[in-house]
Amino acid sequence: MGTHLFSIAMAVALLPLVGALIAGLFGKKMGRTATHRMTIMLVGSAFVLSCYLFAEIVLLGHPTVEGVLYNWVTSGTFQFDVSILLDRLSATMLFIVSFISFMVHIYTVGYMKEDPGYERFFSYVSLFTFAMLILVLANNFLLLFFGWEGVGLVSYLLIGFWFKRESAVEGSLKAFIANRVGDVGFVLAIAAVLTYFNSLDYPTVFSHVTLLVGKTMPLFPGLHVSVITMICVLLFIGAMAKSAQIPLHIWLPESMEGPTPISALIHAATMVTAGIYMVARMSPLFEYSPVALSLVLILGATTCLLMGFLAVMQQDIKRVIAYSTISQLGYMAVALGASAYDTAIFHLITHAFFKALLFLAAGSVIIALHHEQDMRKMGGLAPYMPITYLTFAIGALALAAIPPFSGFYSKDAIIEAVHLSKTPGAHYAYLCVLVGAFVTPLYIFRALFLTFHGQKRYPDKVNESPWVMLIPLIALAIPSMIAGGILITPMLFSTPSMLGASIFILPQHVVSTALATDFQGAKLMALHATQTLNFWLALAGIITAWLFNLGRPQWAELLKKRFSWLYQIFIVKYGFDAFNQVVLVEGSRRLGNFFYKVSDLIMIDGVFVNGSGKLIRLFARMGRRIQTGYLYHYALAMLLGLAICLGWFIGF
Amino acid sequence: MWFKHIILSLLIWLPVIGAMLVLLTGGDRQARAARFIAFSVALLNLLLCIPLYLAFDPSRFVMQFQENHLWIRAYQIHYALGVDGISLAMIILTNFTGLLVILAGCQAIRVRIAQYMAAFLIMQGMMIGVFAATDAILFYVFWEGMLIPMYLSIGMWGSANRNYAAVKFFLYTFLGSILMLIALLYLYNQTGSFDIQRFYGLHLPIAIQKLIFFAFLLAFAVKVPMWPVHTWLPDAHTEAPAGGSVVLAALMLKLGIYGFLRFSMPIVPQACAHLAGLMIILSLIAIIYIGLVAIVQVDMKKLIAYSSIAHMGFATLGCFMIYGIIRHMAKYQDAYMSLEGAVIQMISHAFGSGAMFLGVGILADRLTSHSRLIKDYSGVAARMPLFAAFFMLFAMSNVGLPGTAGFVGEFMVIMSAFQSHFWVAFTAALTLILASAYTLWMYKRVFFGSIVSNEVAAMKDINWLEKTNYILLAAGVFFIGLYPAPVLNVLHVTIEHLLSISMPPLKV
Amino acid sequence: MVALSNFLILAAILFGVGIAGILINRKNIIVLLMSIELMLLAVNTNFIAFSYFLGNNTGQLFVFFILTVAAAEAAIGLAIMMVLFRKSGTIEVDKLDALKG
Amino acid sequence: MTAVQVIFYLFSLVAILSSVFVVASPNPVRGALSLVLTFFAMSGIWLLLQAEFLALILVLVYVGAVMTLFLFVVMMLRVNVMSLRAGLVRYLPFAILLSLLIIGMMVIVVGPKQFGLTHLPLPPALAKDYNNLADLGNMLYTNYAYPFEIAAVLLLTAIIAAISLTHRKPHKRKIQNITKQIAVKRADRVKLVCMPSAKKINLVNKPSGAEQ
Repeated sequence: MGTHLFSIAMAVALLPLVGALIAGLFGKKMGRTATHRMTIMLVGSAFVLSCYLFAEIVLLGHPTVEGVLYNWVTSGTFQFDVSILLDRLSATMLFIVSFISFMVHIYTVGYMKEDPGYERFFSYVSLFTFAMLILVLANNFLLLFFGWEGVGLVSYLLIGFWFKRESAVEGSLKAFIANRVGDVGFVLAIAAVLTYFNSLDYPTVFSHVTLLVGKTMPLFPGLHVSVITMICVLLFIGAMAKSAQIPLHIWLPESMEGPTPISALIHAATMVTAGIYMVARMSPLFEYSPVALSLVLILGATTCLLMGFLAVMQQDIKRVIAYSTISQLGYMAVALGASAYDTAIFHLITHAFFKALLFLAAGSVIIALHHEQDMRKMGGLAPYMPITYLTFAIGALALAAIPPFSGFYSKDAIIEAVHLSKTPGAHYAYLCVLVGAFVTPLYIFRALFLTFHGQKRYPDKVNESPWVMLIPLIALAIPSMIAGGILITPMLFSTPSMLGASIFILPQHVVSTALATDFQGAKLMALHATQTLNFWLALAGIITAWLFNLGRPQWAELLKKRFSWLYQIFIVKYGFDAFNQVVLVEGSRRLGNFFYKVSDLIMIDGVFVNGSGKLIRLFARMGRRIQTGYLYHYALAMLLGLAICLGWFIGF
Repeated sequence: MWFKHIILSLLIWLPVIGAMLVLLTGGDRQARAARFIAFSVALLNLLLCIPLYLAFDPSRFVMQFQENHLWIRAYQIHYALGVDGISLAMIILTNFTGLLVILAGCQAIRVRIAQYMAAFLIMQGMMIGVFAATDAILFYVFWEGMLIPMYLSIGMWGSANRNYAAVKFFLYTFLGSILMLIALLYLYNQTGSFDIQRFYGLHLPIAIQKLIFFAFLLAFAVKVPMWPVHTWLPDAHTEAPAGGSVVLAALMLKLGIYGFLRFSMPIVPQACAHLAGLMIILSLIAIIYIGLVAIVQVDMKKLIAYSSIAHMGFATLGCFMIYGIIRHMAKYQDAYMSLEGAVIQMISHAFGSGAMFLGVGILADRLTSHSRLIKDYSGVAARMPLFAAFFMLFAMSNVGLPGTAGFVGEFMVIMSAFQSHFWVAFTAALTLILASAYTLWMYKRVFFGSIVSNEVAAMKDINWLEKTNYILLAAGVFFIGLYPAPVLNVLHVTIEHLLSISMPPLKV
Repeated sequence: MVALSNFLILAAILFGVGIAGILINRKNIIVLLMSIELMLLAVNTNFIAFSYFLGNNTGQLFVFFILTVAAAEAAIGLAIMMVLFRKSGTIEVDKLDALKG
Repeated sequence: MTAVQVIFYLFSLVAILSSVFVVASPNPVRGALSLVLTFFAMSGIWLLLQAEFLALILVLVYVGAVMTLFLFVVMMLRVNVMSLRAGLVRYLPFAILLSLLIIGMMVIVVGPKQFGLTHLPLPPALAKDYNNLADLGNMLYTNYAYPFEIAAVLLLTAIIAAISLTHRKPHKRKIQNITKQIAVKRADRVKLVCMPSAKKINLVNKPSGAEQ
């Protein structure tokens, strides 16, 4: 039975790869229709198979499946295998990833209809699905890293999909390099794990964590740090880059240069949540490092708040959603920091649905307006695109955490978890997420009002998108509405919970039991929402958004003038971009130029290499004076030599 | 098996004889014949590697396929050949690269074709000789013999500034190897033999060991090249024809590492242990400093050349880190991965950078100015999608993406580096950022963006010959990246033995 | 009776004259060749003197060979000089500085 | 003073004086002639040393052949005698000083202290039937046959070299070059020139021209 599930899991991962290879190699020959049919069919079957796995593992409680595909490297005492782990967490993730990917595949047929790189696009998306599934399925850090880098690569390729656009390739490069910064941390974390555990397999590592508690390693002379904290912090640096936490978030807004289906799949639903998934997966490690947990909590809370503000300021509809994504990832990180890993995964799931929905809906608008993304040029689109409007509104409500939409449950659970958490920094984080609860509806409803309400500012005729794009919207809108209510009980409050043993929480960190005392079921929770602060904050946010954008726009202008210094800070995005550009990019370029021009060309080449040559030439130039070419001079030299030799012999 | 005592000689001399045959075809009128002979010889040599690999016994560390004939009686110099795991891998790599270079040369070279083919065939033979020689003088002869065809190939088929580059290349490498010869003579005086194996058993005083170490260091560091004796490489690469660059990057640089493994570490272990810190610092400088320098290059070939130096920094790091690891971990099984990582890095680097150099050749061929400057290209991907896809793969291998060849060695070395010291690992890991910055920034400027000129707009995608080359290389990149175990299996026992003889006795 | 040293001193003087000839002669390369002949003569004298005083004829034999070589040298030297004269129109030592660095 | 001593000093004096004249003479012809005198004197000295064969060879070969060659060359080249003098005096003191130094040092080495009669007495008189020529011949064709052959080859080489160096190609001779004749093409011999046709001249006064 186990091997049977193992092969199905392998099939789930490999089917998209097959699709990607065929589409990439033979796409042009097969033609568009055959290509999208083939890839959609393969991803669809991967989705069906992952449904089966989800049912077997999560619903029917089949024990965890582990399997080795082959041995990658054996070196000395270390063994690296390509092996997979199918437990509740990975089965859930498989399900989500393949579902969203399936939807995006279908949506793409409509969205990319006119693009010359159609087949290439399908190849990339399938390749991405493969990499993401491998990331989720990995049973060791190595394969995790493989998937991790794989999704990074495809993300890079897809952001730069329209490679003739300078901003797109610029953004893709930025995304890749920012992710590599995180990878430095990640690789070092893997190295640390290997050094101290002598293995990279999850089961081995997790079962030996307790042995390392209290063990320290030297970092600077005189400064020793706890090994586990070191590992966790390094891991989280990796997660920070992938999940766009401050200060490595800079790439995500830029990634909006890619086609919208990609923004939905990669930069909202799946890849960017890989960091969250990874930390949740590493919960047995993080649990033993309060320092790391605090770091996660504080960084997550900061990200959540600061990026939320930025989302309010954006004019590009995709950038609004992008900043919103960063902010929501901040929420998830906060949950992780509060040791509420299952809550984080819960928010990850609901967020995957509604954020993918928002992106796809936005994409539908963008296509209808012929690639216009500026909200100032939209407005009043609701009557022309009813289904898009409706689905976007559902997504917005879910994001704004209005009961009973899915976002409400997950976000409420996070806020409560932080409230109850005793991790240092929890108070700060609680404050941040509360303000975030106000800011979130503010920006997303601002986007909704600007796009669909008010006056139509787009000059041309606008048509609803084709059905091939609307069906995924509807298919995502349904879970966006109901997933929260359905999942909250099994995810958080049942024993064993949906994620079961995949998540490890130290007893003293557990917050869900405290939560559970207040919890009386999903329906009641939605009804009692009026008693919570965050519900009123969300409502306030929506009203503010209405006031500033439809009701009393002049008030917004007034505020802008009153707080122009604050507005400037938001406009320059807290200066992260400028810092990167000036200090890191320019700095390294300057340093490189200095090394090249001064050290390499002048010092080494000029002084040592050519210098020694010149020195020899100088000697030679002096030496050639002796060579007069006159016979008698040579004869004289010989005779002088003879005289000296003779004199020397006689002398002695 | 019957061929066991002749196969190495065959591998060495077949290309040389082939080169003579190619030269017989004379001028460019018989270019087809020259190409055909050169290609068949290279192919035959590669095919000869199959029985070599199959008959190789990976469970023994002693030299296999030994041949031994007295060459110069007065000094006990032998014509002695033999291979262990490392040299086997390198010989196969040499033959593989040799074939690629001949194939690439079939198209790119249009004048003095026979001479070009002959130069590269001779170079191939000499290089196999270096890897197979077990006699120090024989090694030295091959080592120097290889310089001549390389020097000629840069000087004759190179681009504008080729004379400077060729002379610089020659003087640099020659200066280094002279000191090596002196060290070899000293060792001969000590043992009365030039047999490398006999050198291993010497227990020299530490002061002498250090002297010998530095003599070897200069020879090998120039070849690797390590900072600060690296400046010949960018020049040589830039001026060399595409095939020359490929051989330089894929093989010649590896000779330095091979020298460290074959000579420095086993012969003067205590000195190596003493000076490992220096070597690690030099390697780290190579990784960071050279990485930064690579970012600002405007010439594609120079950029890739600098990236080669940075990658070789990983190999030297892997070699000399073992002492630090053993000091920290106190058992030397932990150091395996470091050395194996270094060797894998040597091999894998050949595919990525070789392919990228070929790529620059392909691009330059399509421009009448034969420019290698990045600014002369832009938007190539729109015109040459297949080429762009291949180049992306090799760029990613250069960046060290998992699943490609470039990852394996880097990963193993960084993993080991952590066992040596956190900051060593940290500095080495910075290459993840630097490598992606310089490689992908170049890729971006060359392939993406709008088309810069009419000439670029008229570019044709790669033809079947270039495609064949690239498919072979891509297969290599994926093979090593996804399933490096077959390569490592050959290395295990050899490296175990190497570790055991190059370790100063553990202080308990 | 004449001692060996007398012969040797005579030869030394001849040799010295030859040296002086090479040094002071700036104009005519023929005189240079003749000075060389003088020096050879001195050397030959030494050989013969020793051969006589030591009672060994091998020295004479050497002189025989030296004479042969000297004759050949004179012939080729003169031939080269002829060619030189044809090419450059002069045999002045002062003007022959093609080897100047 | 014995007769031998008289002869020795006489010949020495002649040899030294004439050799000084060789190097000092501004006229190379005279220089060559005085070199001949030196050779004669030295051959006398050699006779004193009982090297009859070599003394004769010196006169025959050197004076007869080599010096003749020298004279030929000197006369063939039109050398400006007067200009040869210039600069002689300038270097003279230094040259004399240096040669005197070397002579002095050589004299110290080979002087009477080392090679005087007390150190190396005269050899016993030779037998009546001693034949220098036969003795040399005996050695030359037995023990030294090999160097002798080499010397012969050397001479041959010198002959060939001297000839080939000085030999001029007969470039002013007119001879028939058959290959060139055969290989000749039409274009080499016939040259077609395109000329404008002549204008018609008025020939009224010369009717006879029209007939031609």
